[in-house]
Amino acid sequence: MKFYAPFCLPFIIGATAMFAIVLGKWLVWLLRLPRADKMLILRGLPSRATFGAVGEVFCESLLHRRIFRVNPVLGYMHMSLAFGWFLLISVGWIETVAHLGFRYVPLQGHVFFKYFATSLEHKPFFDFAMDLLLLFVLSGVALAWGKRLRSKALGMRRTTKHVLGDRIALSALWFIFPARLLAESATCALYGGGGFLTGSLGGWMHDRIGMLALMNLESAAWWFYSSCLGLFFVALPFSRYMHIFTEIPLIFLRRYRLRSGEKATSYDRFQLEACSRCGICIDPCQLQSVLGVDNVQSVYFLRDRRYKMLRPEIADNCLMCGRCATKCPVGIDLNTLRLNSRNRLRNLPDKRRYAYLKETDRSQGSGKVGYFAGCMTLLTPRILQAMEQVFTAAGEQVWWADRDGGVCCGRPLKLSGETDAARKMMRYNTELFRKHGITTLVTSCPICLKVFREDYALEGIEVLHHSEYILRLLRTGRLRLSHGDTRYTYHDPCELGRGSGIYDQPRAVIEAMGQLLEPAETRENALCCGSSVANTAISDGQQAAIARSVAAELEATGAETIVTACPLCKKAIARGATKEVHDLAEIVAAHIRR
Amino acid sequence: MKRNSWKEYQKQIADDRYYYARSCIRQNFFPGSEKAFIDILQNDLGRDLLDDPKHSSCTGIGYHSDIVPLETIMTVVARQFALMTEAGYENFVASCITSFGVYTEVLATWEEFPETEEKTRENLLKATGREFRKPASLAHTSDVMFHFREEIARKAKHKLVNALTGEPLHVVEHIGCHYAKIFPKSGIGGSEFPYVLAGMIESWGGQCVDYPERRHCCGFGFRNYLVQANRGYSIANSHKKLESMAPYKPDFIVANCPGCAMFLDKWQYAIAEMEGTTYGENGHGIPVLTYEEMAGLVLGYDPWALGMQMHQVDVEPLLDKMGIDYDPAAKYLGRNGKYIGKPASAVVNGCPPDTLYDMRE
Amino acid sequence: MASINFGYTISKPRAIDVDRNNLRRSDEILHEMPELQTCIGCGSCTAVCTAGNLTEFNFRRVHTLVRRGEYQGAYEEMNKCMLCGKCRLVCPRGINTRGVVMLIKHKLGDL
Amino acid sequence: MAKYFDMLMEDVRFREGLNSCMNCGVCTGVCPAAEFYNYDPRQIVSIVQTRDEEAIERLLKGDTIWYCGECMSCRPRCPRGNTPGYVIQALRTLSQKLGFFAESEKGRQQLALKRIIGDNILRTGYCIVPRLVKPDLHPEQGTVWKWIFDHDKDIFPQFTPVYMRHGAGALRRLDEESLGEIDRIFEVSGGKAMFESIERHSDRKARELGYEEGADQRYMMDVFLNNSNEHY
Amino acid sequence: MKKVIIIGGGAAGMQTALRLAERGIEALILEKEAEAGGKLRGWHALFPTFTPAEEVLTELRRRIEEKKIEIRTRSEVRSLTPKSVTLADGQRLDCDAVVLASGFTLFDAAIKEEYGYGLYDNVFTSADIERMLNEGRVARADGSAPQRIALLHCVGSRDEKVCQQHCSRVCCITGVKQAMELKQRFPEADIFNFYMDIRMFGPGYEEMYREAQQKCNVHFVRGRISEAAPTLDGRIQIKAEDTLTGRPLRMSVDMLILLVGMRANDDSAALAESAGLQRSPSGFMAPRDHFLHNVESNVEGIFYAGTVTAPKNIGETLNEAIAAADAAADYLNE
Repeated sequence: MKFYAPFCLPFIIGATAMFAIVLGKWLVWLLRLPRADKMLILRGLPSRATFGAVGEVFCESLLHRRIFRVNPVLGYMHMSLAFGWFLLISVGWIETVAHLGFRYVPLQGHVFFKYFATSLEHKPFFDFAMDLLLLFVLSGVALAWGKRLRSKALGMRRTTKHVLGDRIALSALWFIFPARLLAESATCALYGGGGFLTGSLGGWMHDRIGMLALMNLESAAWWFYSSCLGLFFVALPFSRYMHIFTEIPLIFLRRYRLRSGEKATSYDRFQLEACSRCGICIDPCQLQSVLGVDNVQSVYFLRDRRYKMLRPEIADNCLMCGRCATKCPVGIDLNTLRLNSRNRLRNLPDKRRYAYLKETDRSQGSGKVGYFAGCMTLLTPRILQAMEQVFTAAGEQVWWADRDGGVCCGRPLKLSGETDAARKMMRYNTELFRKHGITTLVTSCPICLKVFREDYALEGIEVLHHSEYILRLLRTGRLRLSHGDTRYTYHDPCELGRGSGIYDQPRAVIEAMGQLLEPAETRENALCCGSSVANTAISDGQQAAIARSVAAELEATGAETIVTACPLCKKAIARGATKEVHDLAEIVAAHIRR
Repeated sequence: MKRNSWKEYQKQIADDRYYYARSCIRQNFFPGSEKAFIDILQNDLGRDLLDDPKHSSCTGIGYHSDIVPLETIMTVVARQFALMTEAGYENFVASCITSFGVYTEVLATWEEFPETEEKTRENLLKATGREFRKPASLAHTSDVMFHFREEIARKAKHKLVNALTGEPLHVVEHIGCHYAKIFPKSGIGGSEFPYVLAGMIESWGGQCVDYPERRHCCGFGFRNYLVQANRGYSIANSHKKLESMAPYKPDFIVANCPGCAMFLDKWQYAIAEMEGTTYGENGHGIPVLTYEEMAGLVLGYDPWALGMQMHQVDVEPLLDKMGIDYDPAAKYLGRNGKYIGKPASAVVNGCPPDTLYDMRE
Repeated sequence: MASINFGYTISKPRAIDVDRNNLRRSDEILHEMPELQTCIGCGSCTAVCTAGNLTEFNFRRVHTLVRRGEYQGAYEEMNKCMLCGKCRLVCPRGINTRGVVMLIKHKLGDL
Repeated sequence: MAKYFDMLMEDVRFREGLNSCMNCGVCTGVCPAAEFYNYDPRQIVSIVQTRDEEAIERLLKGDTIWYCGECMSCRPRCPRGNTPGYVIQALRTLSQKLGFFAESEKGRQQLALKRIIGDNILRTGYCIVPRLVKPDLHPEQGTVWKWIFDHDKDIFPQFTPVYMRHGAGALRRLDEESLGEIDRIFEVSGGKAMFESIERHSDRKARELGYEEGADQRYMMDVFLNNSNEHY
Repeated sequence: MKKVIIIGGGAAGMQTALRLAERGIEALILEKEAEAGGKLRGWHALFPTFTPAEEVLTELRRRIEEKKIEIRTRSEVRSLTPKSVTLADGQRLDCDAVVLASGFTLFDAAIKEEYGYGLYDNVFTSADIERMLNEGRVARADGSAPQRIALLHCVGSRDEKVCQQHCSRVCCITGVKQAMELKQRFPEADIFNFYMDIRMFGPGYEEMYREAQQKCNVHFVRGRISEAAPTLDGRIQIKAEDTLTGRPLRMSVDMLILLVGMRANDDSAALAESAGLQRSPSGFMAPRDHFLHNVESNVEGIFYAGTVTAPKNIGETLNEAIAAADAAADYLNE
């Protein structure tokens, strides 16, 4: 049996090109990985991580479990396309085997089996199964068409605006399966066979179309089908559909503990090209929902970066609140990629910078517990005062790191991309902490907290947010609070919640003093106050607009007092609120029982 | 120029019987000018002027270098007044602008803080046994020259006009800062548009040039010149003025302050040596005159008798322009026509003086 | 020219000479960040400045100089900023001060 | 306690020169020193009117107060009737009384001024005499001055009958009686005390700076000539 | 019918007369110029709304005509008492009360010699600019369009040297207004306002200031100009300190506009003496007190309206005129 016809050419060329390019890309990316990352892969390959990765590939790349969680209809759409196509290929392969046994069949033989198999005996089970799978895929295609036309029906307020390459690949993809249906049906019309879909449509065509026309139609249909496939394959490595293949190695590498960092590496390419531009990240973005800014969201950021057309104003315009990252079906580390893009735009190592940091120790007091107020707390002296009351009530001997002015923790600078310069501040503060011999470091600023935990080398020093510290005081009985009947609502600061995973401790402290009412979006879904230090692009008015929307949501709980656990959030939300806004520490200080 | 506001700043200038106080800088660098002033007043105008051998410096340079305390300079000033009183004069004229500023300031301070006058009288009496009366009028010598400008114009042998074209000469007038900036009412025309030199220039046929840095200080700045380490400041200020006036192509600069005249002359030399820049025509500098020299030329005095050979910037181009007869060969002669050699050549003089004025040729 | 050692040189003027300064970059900066022009010079930014507490860094002064076309040293000065963002919270005109720091550094980085 | 401020208030120039500054900058706008030094007369007035003793002490010990050229261009313009130049004079006088002048490079130059101008006044009755303007220390005086300097006895007598002699006229030698009077005036009115204070504190500082002989000729020439170029 | 003489036919005088007419009191306006209208005549547009001054003036005149209120022009007052006013020609007019609404005099910028007004062609005052705006042609002396303009605040205000220690209040907002008007006409021009303090005391003023900065890119330099001098090419070189940077600043400009302040009228001393009225140190008339009797003088039967007591804007002047008329009416009805 010969598995070749001229119409196969587009497919053969397309598939060859695609595999060559995809494999080539992977190879280059892998080779360019830093040595340490390569070691991680070598160590990970023979471990259980590999099995885990296989399972995850199945769950995510084929079944799209995470999208299901966000939006079932969207999940079904992606699953029907991905998993359906995968099944079509695998069942098709079994069908070939069932017909021909284990012998070499070229790729086009599998793909266009219906065309070449007209002389073979029909196997109704496969006819049925393949038609069922085709229907499954076509249902996904229909949904995709529907999503383009009416996105809201699928629960998405916004869909991605695509580039030209994407549009070509998308159009080709949309036509692949209808073309397959047409081509297989035409063959069925001429040679019989086919299941409930292709068989029935073939029979219908057979009855209505003349033989000659039908033969021409069949030839044209297969050409069209093959061309769609070929076009799609050629476009794939350059379009968003690269994610289909890229997500697979990404899952493996992630299981081998590869991570993006503040400096870009070729691992970032796996993440960049694993983005399917599904656009799920658009809706959670408050820049979009409140300000109507619609060209900076992660999907556009990744796209621009992938095609090397990233402009600083796009890279800068992100609150880095992490709301999109929690929703990303591919689990791309969006904040880190944003950060290392900024690093590439801005980081200029300069030995002379911050030379003035020597001899600037203005700390006061001594004790095993150190308190680092942080810049923003210094601007909100009530928090500082409250912490002092808490420390006094608990009888804690405190070393005040920066009450009379200190050096910034370095996170704002890092977030702006000047990572090397930020290291100087980090080193300075680390040395300061070490010099004063503290074992616990308490801060009331989540921005500082995150950088202390993630970027400082503070082995032997326990870093606590004041909410954790206060809860510990309560649990050990060193601090006793009075319980009242005030109703509070709590705003999760981005850097504390999504950033550092601290959700429960502040809530536990609040509940020790009054009733806690949760806003509509809370914990992982909590809104950002809008004044994030990570964003240097939006204006004051825009920050205020976000603050107003956040305050409105918090006030809608009916609480009398808005509580947060971040000096910046406090200041920001207070601008938009009609109710009182307090830091956790202030509430605690007011409830201390002596 | 449309400036008429000077008429609002008039002061009483005595018409005769002056007690003359010499200037440290003027007698050092422009001894001919002081001589010319006395000659013009006594000979041309027939006025009485006393050149008292007992008077001294007002110590103003020391005062403004801050090494002479206020109380001390007040007492020195009081001594001058005492000498005047003893000589039977009451119209004090100072040859120096710094001195003029000092006398004005001291009188104003005595007015404002009478206890300082008391103290000064006490000090003077203790130190010298002298007593004084305050002068009836205090003027700078340029005020006196301004006062007689029309009389001088009537006697003029030359005008401040280009003898060839008949066009008025373009003159930059530079007023010493302490003439009117400390007490605007003490200067003719006030501090913004002082008229003391402009009035002479206009009366004698010239035309004043108003350029952006007209009011800027010459840069003496006392300690800023007197200490070598600070002279970068001093030269920079003159440099700024010269740069600003050069586009107006002035025919000469005239100053009423001896220091300013000296610095604007000497700094042209230094700038030329340092940077190769000269500001006047044909690579020569801009001649800088004292108002006595200007008056002397107008009255037909010999330039070398006025001491104009003591300038670093050559005045001959100006003399030629004004059509003044002079003996080029006599410029650098010593007493009694004795040959004493010539100054070395300098960039600001355009070409070495040897080639021009060697009498042995 | 004679090589006389005077022992000093002509001092350079320190005044901001708007005629001599090239305002192109300053115009670009103001074009991108027109709100910077609304600065009323209150000095709140400098008063709270973390870097200004430790050094002579004066944000208000530096950006004012940049607006006048005095770019010399502005990049180095701005590099003293820690970008902590306190100034932004206190600015009565709501100027995006951190954005200003980054913009000035971006525009003047190659000087 | 406003120690320094009160001491400044004893100076009539300070009382006359300081009313209330509204920081308009008119003085700095015309100030020749502000043009060429890192100097701002407005800020000086602004600092002294705060009566911040520490800040005033920093001024008294620093270079800034010594930049002013005392041209008084600031005086006629001030809309509040201040005279920054007078304030400077008062600050300088106090700095010399207290010996603080020796703490700054520009302040230390007062020794040179005292020895050159001050001593010359007592010696000759004039601030400057031709023999003082030595061409090697005054290269900017030019070639003509050098010619004059070298031939002074041939040139000056053309314009004065009494060059370096007693009598009336320019560049005369002042009679001994007058010189004695001037000397006594300096004695009585604090001029000598000021000279002595400058000498004493300069000597102290010179030794501090490692001049073993104190404020000798070498030290004087160093303060006269050296410029750290950190003033702009 | 009682009769009140109003001295001054500007905005304050006309508004006072209108209010008195409403209260059934006869009003006679004495105006020393040939035409009523005061300083509103010749002004182009009013801040902060850019309302044409002509519009306000026309409406006031229309109402005056409607109420048939007599305005006697070319009538300079020599002296007054509460019951009579004597004109310069010696004529005595009797009345029951007097409202002094004689306004202010614009500071003569030539007195600030260092700015060279009247000497240098391209130095103008704010009043000149209003006139040019009215004529529809703002230009340099040689007719060319300016490329760089400087406006200087506080000329003849807050200045001991010219004996004007008070703040004239309206010059700041006038400077902002004119900067915007000039920017509109010369979009490519750089405009610099030199100020010491920006005093935006009225409604909408601060907003206008901000708009001038952000939208019109008007530069504001904190520093009073020290002096102006002509350059060879007919421009004006100015010197100031940029006090916010602590450095001297120089630039040459095509036009220097002096925002002249308000000063008390020259005849205020003589009038005050004739009636025994008290004046404030600034030379303006002093009201009986600043809170409860601020439209009354220390002499019973003499009232004040408008800028005769202190610099004010048009809105305040018109309001005060009503208050003065009411105070006078109440006094007469007592």
